[in-house]
Formats: sequence, C-alpha cells, structure tokens
Amino acid sequence: MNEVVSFFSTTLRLATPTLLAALGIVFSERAGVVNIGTEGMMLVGALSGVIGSYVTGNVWLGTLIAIVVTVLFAAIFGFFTVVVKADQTVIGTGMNLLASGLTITVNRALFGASTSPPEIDKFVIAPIPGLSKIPVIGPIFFNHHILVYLAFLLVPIAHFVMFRTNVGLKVRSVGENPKACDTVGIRVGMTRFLSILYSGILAGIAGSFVSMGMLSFFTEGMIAGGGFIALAAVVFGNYTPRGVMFSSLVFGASNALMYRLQALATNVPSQFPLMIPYVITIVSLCIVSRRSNKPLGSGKPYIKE
Amino acid sequence: MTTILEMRNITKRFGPVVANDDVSFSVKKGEVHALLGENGAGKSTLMNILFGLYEQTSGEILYKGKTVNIRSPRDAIHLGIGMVHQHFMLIPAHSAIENVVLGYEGNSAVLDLKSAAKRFTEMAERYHMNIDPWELVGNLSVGQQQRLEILKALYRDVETLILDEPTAVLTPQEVDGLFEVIRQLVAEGKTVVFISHKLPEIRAICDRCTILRRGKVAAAGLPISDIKDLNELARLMVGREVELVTEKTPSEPGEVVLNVENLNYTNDKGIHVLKDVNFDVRAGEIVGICGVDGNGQSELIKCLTGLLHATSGKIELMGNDITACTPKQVLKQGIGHIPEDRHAMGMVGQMNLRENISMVDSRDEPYSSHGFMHWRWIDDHSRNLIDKFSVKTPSIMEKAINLSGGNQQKLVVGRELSRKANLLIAVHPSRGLDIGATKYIQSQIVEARDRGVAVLMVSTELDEILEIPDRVLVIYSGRILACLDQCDCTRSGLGLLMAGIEDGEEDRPA
Amino acid sequence: MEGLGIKQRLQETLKSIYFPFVAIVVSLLIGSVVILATSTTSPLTAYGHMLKGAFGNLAAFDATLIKAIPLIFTALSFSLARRSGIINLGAEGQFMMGALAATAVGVATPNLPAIIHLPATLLAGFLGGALVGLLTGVLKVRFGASELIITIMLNYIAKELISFFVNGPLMDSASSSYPQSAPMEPSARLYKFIPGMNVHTGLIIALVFIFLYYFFLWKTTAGFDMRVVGFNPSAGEYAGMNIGRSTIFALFLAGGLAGLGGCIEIIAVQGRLMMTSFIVPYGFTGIAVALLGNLNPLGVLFSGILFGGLSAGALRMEVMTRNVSSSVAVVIQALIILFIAGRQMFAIKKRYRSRSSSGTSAGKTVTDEAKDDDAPLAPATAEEGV
Amino acid sequence: MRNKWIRMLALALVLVMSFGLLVACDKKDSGSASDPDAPKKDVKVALILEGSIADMSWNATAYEGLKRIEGLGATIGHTENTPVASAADAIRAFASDGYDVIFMSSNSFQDVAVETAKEFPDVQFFLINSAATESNIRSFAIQDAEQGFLMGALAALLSVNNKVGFIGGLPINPIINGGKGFEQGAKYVNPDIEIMSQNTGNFDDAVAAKELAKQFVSEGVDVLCPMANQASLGVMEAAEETGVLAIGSGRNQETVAPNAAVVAIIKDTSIAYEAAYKSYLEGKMPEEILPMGAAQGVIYIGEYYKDDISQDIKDKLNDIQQKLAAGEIKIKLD
Repeated sequence: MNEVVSFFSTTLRLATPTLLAALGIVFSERAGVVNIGTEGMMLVGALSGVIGSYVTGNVWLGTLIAIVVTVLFAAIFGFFTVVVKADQTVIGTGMNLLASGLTITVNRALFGASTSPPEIDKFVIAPIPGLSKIPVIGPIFFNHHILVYLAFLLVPIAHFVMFRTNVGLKVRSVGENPKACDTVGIRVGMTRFLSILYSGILAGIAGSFVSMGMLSFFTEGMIAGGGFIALAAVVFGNYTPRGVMFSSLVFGASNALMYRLQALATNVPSQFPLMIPYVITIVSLCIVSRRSNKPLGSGKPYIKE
Repeated sequence: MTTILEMRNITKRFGPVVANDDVSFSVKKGEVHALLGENGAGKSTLMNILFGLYEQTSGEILYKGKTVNIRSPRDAIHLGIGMVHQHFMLIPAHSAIENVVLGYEGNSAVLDLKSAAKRFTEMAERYHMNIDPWELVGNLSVGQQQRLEILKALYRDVETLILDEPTAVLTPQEVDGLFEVIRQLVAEGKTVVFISHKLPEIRAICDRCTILRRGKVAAAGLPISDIKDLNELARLMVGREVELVTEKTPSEPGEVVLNVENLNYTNDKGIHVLKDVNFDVRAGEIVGICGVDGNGQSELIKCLTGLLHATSGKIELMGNDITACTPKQVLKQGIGHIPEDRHAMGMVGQMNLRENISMVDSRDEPYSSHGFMHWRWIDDHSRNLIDKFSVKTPSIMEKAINLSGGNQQKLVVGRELSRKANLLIAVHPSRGLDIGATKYIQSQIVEARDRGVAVLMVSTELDEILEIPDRVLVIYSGRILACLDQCDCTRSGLGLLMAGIEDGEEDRPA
Repeated sequence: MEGLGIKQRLQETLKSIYFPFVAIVVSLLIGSVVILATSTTSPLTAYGHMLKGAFGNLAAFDATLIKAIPLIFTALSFSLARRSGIINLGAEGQFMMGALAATAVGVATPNLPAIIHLPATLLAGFLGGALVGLLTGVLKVRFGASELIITIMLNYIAKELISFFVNGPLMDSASSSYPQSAPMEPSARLYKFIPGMNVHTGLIIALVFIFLYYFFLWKTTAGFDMRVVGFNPSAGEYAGMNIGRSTIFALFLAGGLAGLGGCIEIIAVQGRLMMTSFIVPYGFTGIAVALLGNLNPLGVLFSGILFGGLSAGALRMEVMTRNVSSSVAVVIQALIILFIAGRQMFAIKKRYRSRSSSGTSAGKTVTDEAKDDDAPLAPATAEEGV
Repeated sequence: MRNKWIRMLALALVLVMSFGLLVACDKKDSGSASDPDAPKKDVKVALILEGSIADMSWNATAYEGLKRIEGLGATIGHTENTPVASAADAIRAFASDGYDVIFMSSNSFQDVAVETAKEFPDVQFFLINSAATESNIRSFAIQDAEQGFLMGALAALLSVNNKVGFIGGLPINPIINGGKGFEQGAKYVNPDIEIMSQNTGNFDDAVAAKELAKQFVSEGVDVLCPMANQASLGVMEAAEETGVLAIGSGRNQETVAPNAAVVAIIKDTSIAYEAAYKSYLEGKMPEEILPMGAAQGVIYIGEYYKDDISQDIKDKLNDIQQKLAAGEIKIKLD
C-alpha cells in the first residue's frame, strides 16, 4: 500500500513541472507558435528563481523574479518569431543553446564555480489541513508543494479561458487562420507575442519549481529535457488543457515507473529504464497524431503583405 | 445623396509592380457602386487598402468628409466599413457564432455566446438567411459561408459593405438571393461596394460603376442607367474590342478515351462525396463539368488522376482500368492535368521555369534517364515551350513565383498540353486570369481537341461552360444531374441544375 | 545562370555574404557585452585570441578543418531534410548511432585488409544513422507523428544506447574496465594525408559528400523529386511523386549523412567510442551551419569551416584568457543561430517603403535575397505577392 | 511601418553594442594568462578538464589542485567542458603557448594525449586515471574504489535496516569503480548487508538523482551515498527530506542536508595534482603509474557534521582507512 501511495504521489510531483510548462505551451501552440525553446526558458526560470530567492530571501519573490526574467527571455523568442518572422523551430533551438550558455555564465559570475550552493528559501510541502489526513488519498493528493496544487487548479481555469472567453477565442483563431483574424481587426502578431510571453510565465514557474520545489539549488543543465517532454505533452494531450493534464500524468507516471524499476531491478542495465519516458512519448505521439487538434497555422509565421 | 467615401490619388506599389496608379474613387451614401475590372486590374488591392490590409504608397482616404488613416482592419471596422473577401475569412474548426463574434469589440471578457447567437439569429431572419449559429463552419455550404460572412460584417453595424467578387462561387439562384439582401441593405441606408468583372450582374444590381484598367481608373462613377451596351463597358474594362466568343468548329468525337462507371467516393469523414457517377469522354471532344464549387468536382478529378481512390466503381482510360492507379501510373497512361489551383498544386513557385516544366515528367525520357536529369535537353525544350505558349519571362531560370498569374497559368497549360496526352483534364483553366489570357488558354484547349485529344474541363464560370465544351455535365452534390449537348444549354437551365433542381431541363428552348 | 553579367554576379555574391556577415558581427557585439559583464577580459582581446585560434596560422586552420568535418556532415543532414520539407532535429542521435555502428564494425574484426574494413566501417556508420532516420520517417509517414518531437526523443534514446553499449557489449575488455570501446582497428581508421597537418582524409570524404549532395539534389531525378516535395508537397503529389516515400528516403539519407559524420569522428579523431564522445552538440550546431550556408553545398562548406573556426577559436580564447569561460562561446554560437535565422531583420527594405515618385524601381534590393530565398526556408503560408 | 521599426531596433542594437565594444577597449586586459614579456623562469601549468569546474566533485577538485599549483608559484591555465575531439587542439594550444606541464583530467583523453604528446617532447604530461607511461607522460590513478569502499563501510556501520544505497551519475570509470568499492566496503563490514546500487546516467539531472534516492528509501535503504558530481545534491536533499542518513562524496554537498549528512568521504584530487607537480619540480617522477588514494592522503574522511556518531564507528572507519592506506585491504575491480 505504501508503495502505491508513494508511486502516485511521485507521479503527481513529477508531472507538475511538465504540466506547468505545458499549460503555457498549449496556449502558444494554439496561437500557432511551436515553442521548442521551452527547455531554455525553464532553465532560465530555474536559475533566475534561485537568484531571486537568494537575493530577496523569499521563495515567492524569487518565483516572481523568475517569471519576469523568463518573460524577458521569451520576449526574445517572440521578437524573432513574431516580429522578424524567422523559423520557429530554429529560433527555439537557438534559444535553448543561448539559455544553456547564459545560465552557466551568469551562475558562475554570481556564485562562483566551485562553492557550495547558496542557501535559499525554497518551497515547502504544504499539506492541506484535514484532507491530507485521509488515508491513501491524503498522502497522494494533499501532501504536496503549493505549486503542485496550483498546477492542477490551473487546468480548469486554462480550459475555461481557452474555450469560454474572448481571449481564448482569439488565441485559438490566430493559430487556425491568422489572415481571417487580421480581417476582423485582431492583431495577430500581438496575440501570438502575448501567448509566447504567457508560455514564458509558466515556463518560468515550472523552472523555479524544479530548482526551488523539487530541489533547492541550481545546477548547470538541470532541466535535462523537461522542456521537450512538456512540448510532447501538449501534442499528446491534443492541444487542450485537460488533455495536457492527462499526458503530463502519463509522463509523470512513466518517470515514476522508471525510478521504481531502477530501484528494484538493479541488475537490469540502468539505460533501459532511462529510455522508458522517451519511448512512451514516441509511442503516444504515434497513437494520437492522426486525430489531432493541431492548429492549421501551426509553426508558420503570419506574413502580412 | 452625399459622398460617404472618397479615395484620392491612391498609388500602391509592390516592389517594381504598380498595382494602383493614382486611383481616385468616390462612393455616395446609399448606393451600390460597382468596382469593375479584369483580374489583376487592381480592384482587390484598392479595397484591401480601404480595409486596412495594405498600406497605400501614397494618396489619401476620406470617409464622411474627414481624412482618415486606416492602418488595419480594426480602423476600418471602427469607421463602419465591412468587407466580405473573395476567399472567405472563416475558421472551419469553429462554430458559426464563434466566427461571428471573433474580434468583435463589444465582446465581454467571458463570452456570452448564447445571447450573441440570439442577436445573430434575429439578424439572419431579418435578411432571410438561415444559418444555425452552433454549426461548425467546416460543415456549411459555400453559399451559407458567404451569408455568414455578410452577417459577420452586419453584426458589427457596418455602414459600408465591400463585397469582393461575391458571386464567383454561387449558383445563379443564390446570386439572386444575394441581390435581394443587397437591395435590403441599401433600403436601410447602407452603402455597398460591389467588386466584379461580370457585366450582367453589374447591370442588375449597381447604381454606378468605376472601372479600373491595369491599375488606373478607366472610368469613374459612371451611372449604370446611362449604359446601353454591355460591350461598351467591356471595352472600357479591357481597353480594346473584345472577341467575346472563342472560335470553334463542331466536334468530331472519336473513340471513347475515358469511361467512368458507377464511381462512388466516401471521404475520411464518412461523407459520401461522389454518388454513382457515370460518363465518358471521347477523343476530339470537350466535355465540361459545370457546378458550384464544392459539389464533388475536386474529388472526381482527384479520383481520375489517382490522388484519391474511389470507394467503388471503375475508371477506364483507353480501355485500361486505372481505378486503383497511383498518380504516377495515371500520368504514365497519358493524362494531362491542369490542376484547380496552380499555386497549391500546379507549380512550385520557388523553383525556376525549367524545373517547373520538368516537374511532371521528370522520371521519364527524354527529361531524364537512369535517374539523372537531362538539363541540356530540358533547357531547349523549356525555351521552345515558353516561346510557343508566349510565357513572358526574362529567362527559363526565373523563379515561377516572379511571373504574373496569367503567365504562370500559361506555363502550366503549356506544360500539360505539350505532354503526349490522350486525355486533358483542365480544372478552372481560366480562373483568375484576364480576358486576354483566358481567351488564349481557351483557344489552346480547343486546338488540343482539334488534334484529337479528349478534354474534360471543370468550370464554375457559366460563360466558359456555355462557350467551350461540346457536351456539358452538371454536377450537384456529388451526382451528375444532367448531360447536355452544348446547344441545349441555357444560362437559366444550367443555373437551376447547378442549384440541384432537376426540372430545370424543362426550361430549355425547344 | 543565364544572362548574368560579371557585375551582377558580383552583386549576387555580395548579397549572399551580407546577411551572414551582419549576423556574425551583431552576435559578436552582443557576445562582447556578455564577456564584459562576466569577466575582466576585454572582448577585443578575447576575440583576438579567437580569431587567431581559428585562422591565425596553418596549425590553427588545421584545427579548424578538423572541427569542421563533423559539422559539415550534420549540416548536410539538416540541409537535405530541410530541402525535402522536413526539420531534422535528430542529427544528434543519428550521429551517435552512426558512431556506434561504425565502432561495432571497426573493433570487431581484426586482421582485415583496410580496403575492405574501412569501407565496411564507413558503410556501417552511414547505415547506423540512416536506420534511425528511416525509423523517424516511417513513424512520421505511417502515424503522422511530428518529426520534431520524435527526433528529439530519439536523441535521448541514442544517448542511453551508447551508454549501454560502452558499458556492456562493446566495452573494451582488454585494457581495463573503463566504459569505452576497444580502440578502432588500424585497418578501420582514417589517417592524416597532408604532411605537417593533422587534418585527416575525412576532409576528402566530406568534400565528396558535399559534391554528392549537390549532384543528388540538382542532377538526379530522386533529388529533384525531393526538392519539389520539399517546396510544395501537393505539387509533388500532383506530379506523381510519392510524398511518403520521398520523406522516408530523405530522412534515411539525412540520417545516413549524420551517421557518417559520427563514424568519421570516431575513426579519425577519437579512436574509440566513449561515454563522453558526444559532449559537443554536433547535431544542433549542424543546424546553424546549414542555415548559415543557406542549405547550399558550398555554403555548407564555408559555414562549416567558419563554425569549426569558432569552436577552435573558442578553445584558444579559453586557453589564453583566464576568466572567459567556454560558455561564452556557446552564447555566441546561439546568437549566430538567432541572427542568421532572423536575418530578414537586417534587410534593407526599399521596396515597401519607397515613396519616391520615380516610376521604375531600383531593381532588386537585398530584401529579395531574404524573401525569395532559394532555399525553402520561407514559410509555406507566405502569401505570394499580388 | 513595422519594418521600419525592426530596422531601427536592429540599428539601435548595433549602436549600443558598438558603444559597449568601444568602452571595452579602454578596459585593461587583466585576464590574459599569457604575458610574452615575462621571463621564462616561472613554470606554466595547464589543466584540461572534461567536465565543468562547477561540478562540486571530480573537476572541481582538479581545478582546486591547479589553484594549489598556482600557489606554488606557477602560471596556470585551463579549459573545461573539453570534448575528447578537442583535447588534441587544447594540448597544442597550451604547448605552443609555452606551457611546461599539462594535466589531463580524464581517462577519455588517454589515446589523444599519447598521440599528441609525441609532438611536444619538452612538455610534461600528467594523465589522470590512465595507464600510459611514455618518456614525457606520467600517469596517476585516483583510487576511486577506495572512496567507495569507505563510503560503503561507513554506510554499513550506520545502517539500522541493513540496507544501504549507492547512486552514481554517468556510468564512467570513477563512478563504476566507486560503486564496486562501495559494495565491497559494505560487505567488508557486514557480509549480510543488502546493497542497492544504480546510476542515473547523468551528472546534470539532480531531480533524477533525488527521485531515485527516494525510491531507494522507500525500499528500506537508510543510508544514501551519492557519487554523481553536482547531481549528488539531489541525493543529499532526498536523504534530508526522508529522514535517512547520507554520506557525501565531496565538499559542500552537506549544505542541502544539514540533518542527514553524516560526513563526506572526500576524494581530494587536488592533493594528487599538487603531489604530481611537486614530483615534476623535483625531477623525481617514477615511471610506474602513481596510485593516488588513501595512502597519499587523496582520499580521506572529512569532518563529521553530526555530533551523534559514536566514537566506535569513527574508530572502525579510521581503522579501515589505515588498512586501505597500508594496502592491507585490496579492492577487486574486474
């Protein structure tokens, strides 16, 4: 029983950064932007969160700083893809490289190369009073960091915004047919730019959750593919917030399974459990890609004559 | 009547191309003003400037007497200008009402689609247009989509409505319905700018007309009532006397080249698009398929050319069953195919002319052998071809995208006609071309027929259908409703058939 | 080109140099700000070392060439796929799998004459990458799965496979328990061929493949089909080309090119396969090389050498300056990617703004180069003028 | 209009950057390690690192060693994150710049170093964890297994559940040997102990290390030992959160686990570097491979962070360390 609890609790925890980032990407994807650069944004968020928390001594202020810095970083992506109309994939790749170089450079400049990690304020486990005492259910669902609850609470909100509000309609339309949006007076570029910034906000939060919730320090290259997994979660989740939640949980569970297998089957070469999440991603993409909500204008810059 | 809109000395350049050259245009409140001109005359450019999609290189716009700076459609909508574009600006994945409220400034942050739908339905009923607000736009017919576009503009309380070639995709009966709506709008005091190159329609609905020719104003604000002869308008539009009829001798049909039997096609959404289609095409005759866009023509042609595979039925070319053939195999059998959209299918804009010319036969001699391209031969061949079909280009190394629309189509037609084809399939061969290019391409098709090629032509243009084919098939909702000899065709008869009314044959003259 | 005079040719050349030049200059300028902010070294000094380390003398150029070779292969891989309408982010993994397959062949059979062993190893390298490409292609065509994510995931899987093989089946049992393969047999290695220089015969192979890339795409029907499909898939379909097959074949070849690059890197430079053989992101850098080279064969050659120089120069910069870390070179590389991909930004926009009343236009400006790019970089939806 | 904006922005960017560059020119270049006018009396020592000097472990202590050498009066230079493919260039760059001694910090560099060293007979090379000895090459072998052995032994001494866990990073030589030593060390203390040992495949992904550690704990492990460079922090943190004990494998790892960290078994390669450099200065370099382990003071037990460790355990561990140093305990590595 304990193992079941631990497995599901781990699943939720591991799903959270994916879910947070994916809830941002789902909007930018719907607006027609393929954000390969999420990995880099999360890395920037992870470092700036730690710096912010270190400077202010408060994890929330740190997260706020992470959001601001990541949004600025996302603005570079937005500038190149929306304003300059460059190829989104290539710019995204460049952003990832930029983030990896910049975070190393900045981290060293601020904290030095070989010292102990700075002591920072970090997210603590916040059991929900009462609910966390329920056997089995409590420890699985109600004994987490606040950001875990927030991530899952954000799902219905994101769903509502995407399908019930004016902004959501604009975002969905801009990805489907930017020219039509232009003719009804919607500023296509601005909508896309803002959705990129929004995905930056969430990537920043996701990054700071990795560096200040799951851990309490920054290490070089610490996102280790999490941004790409989030991107895959959006495609697998068929571009809806609910689907994204489902796919994040699948990825979280596959990671939890991987760690479990690693711990149990110590004579299986560790490389094979490590491949599980990637294999699951590929297989799941093959299953869902045929019936996709992928926006028609996805990945293509809107060029007004 | 006061002048509501004035465009003064508008010039618009696209690089070296001058699309509008010192154009002035003025519209009075409450009139239907036709903007007339050939394709490429600059009508749409001018209206796109008015609607804020383009920015003029120079010139000014006055609306209700005030100079206005229209930099985006948003500004135009604020002023009360609405536009229904030739290519609908709708999002198929969204419902009708979502399309209507999209970008509407009166939207609250949380959408209240229910009351929007109520307002929409009331408005639709007022203009006798019935559209289910909750239906996905992808499921609406073309006519419904256009009505939705008009309602979308009206929903924004426009005072001036620009209709860009609104009748291109409608049946004559739908056109009549559209004219009813326009009359009602004018009666309510709204102003309509009506872009077209179809002279009878202009006479039927418009009060005045402005004619553009090659980017310049050929006639401004001409009252329609003053015009006695349509040829006069045509002359103003084209700049010379137009031979409105393509010379053609009666056909001498030979053996059956293409035979289609009980063809059925159901698409992946489960919609039965083609229903028991039967017809044949003989050597030396032109068979025209006439119908409103979206009634199965595209699918039929795709089945014939192997791009789609029929669900059941049989297609025979020169006695060979090609039903299950791939496009490559079909092409080998000797089919020339002028596709429906040259940009999307017929050519590769980023490639040069010689590459576009070798595109279809690249795998065959003499274009290539043993997997290697024979560029030297292709160069000679390309030069001959652009000479023969008078494609205007600086060189065969020019990218196709840099050619004008007419020259692009000549290139595609030339390529397909120069292939050794038994069957030529020509889909909308003159769509988007000016009269000169249209006539040239039509005459080339007739010439091919005279050489003994079997021709299957798809068109939505009644003028073309009435003129070119020897036999006409009318397609409606995936069914061939009628097969008529050309001499049995009348405009109204075809119109009714195109609208799916089979009794239309009764109208034909004895 | 028909009807082009020397002057026009010169203009064309200048135009093709303009964008890369500006992009590199701007990247270096921003990089200099990073250097200023994070170290006490003057950017000019740092860049001076960089330039010297890249092209300063024969030895530097030698190092540059050696580093350019794998990048040329991954760039050809990206270019070929891109010309066929596919974005191959998987060169990284294909490179590794090529190296892995080559290692298996290169260490397995001692006492084989080089004339058999070397070609077999190169072929294994090609196939190792090509099969990964093939898998990507089949998944894309058969299931419609996005090649972007598939290739990224396959990169991670390839990394784990390398780890598994050098810790298991391919581990060098003779020398020690190190997680590395045995050294490649001498018969399966590439050697230096210019006296006084360290550059190896892989350079010749790279040049041959640059030519083959050109020859294949522009002179063969299969390459022609691929380019048509890359520019406009529906036109390709209309013209009787098999889109799916073309896509799969393109990814097969692209994977093979990357795999061959990985193979050559192992048999010529590193000598044996190790866990740490692929610290350098050869695949992702290849994207930048391909873009800078505008997907053209000669362009790839020159930009490959430039990036090789950047890498060799960055090393020297790190050696010569105490506190400019190598991550600054990563930043500069990233900036070059951004500014090359966004090179329209630097276009001298004449034709959309000219309000002069003169009737004739001043002819094509540099804008045209960015807009009417020869390569299919322009997005498919770009509206095509009037 | 928008295009104009873009161009203005680009121009502004270029201007600002140029200005920055101009300002930069005034700045005195104090960073350059090379000084052509300096007399050739001081020794120039270079270090070529495969990883990042911020890894809190292998490469960090190597860099520390270089700093120690600098303290002995040498001029130093280094490159980090150097791929094998660049190792030869790095050697050539240093050698042609007049460096006298070059340290190569990884066994991956062995082939390349042996090959390239021939070009520079006057330069002295030191290869870490290598088996090569040529005229100008000396190798020393860090006894990673001894570090693992001490960690395993201490873990077994501390374990209540009789279950201890080892978490490695990338499965490269030092980590694998460390793992082997760990098992033997634990068994040495308690032949019946259960050992869980796994590599995360990664030095960057601290989350992976942490989650794996938590899994170990849920399987009953009560002493965790990481050997995963910077990712070790994840393991330390997991111990802290789950309330089990952890034994560090480098300095500074305890900061994230104030309650869990017992002690760090330190593999201070900086001592090895310094010792090698001293032997070079004295001109007494043995041809055989220099072992660098407990005997040389490279591997030692750090200061205990916790007060409640019994003296008995401390004594037993010290005893094992001495036996390792004296060669009384042999670790099998095949």
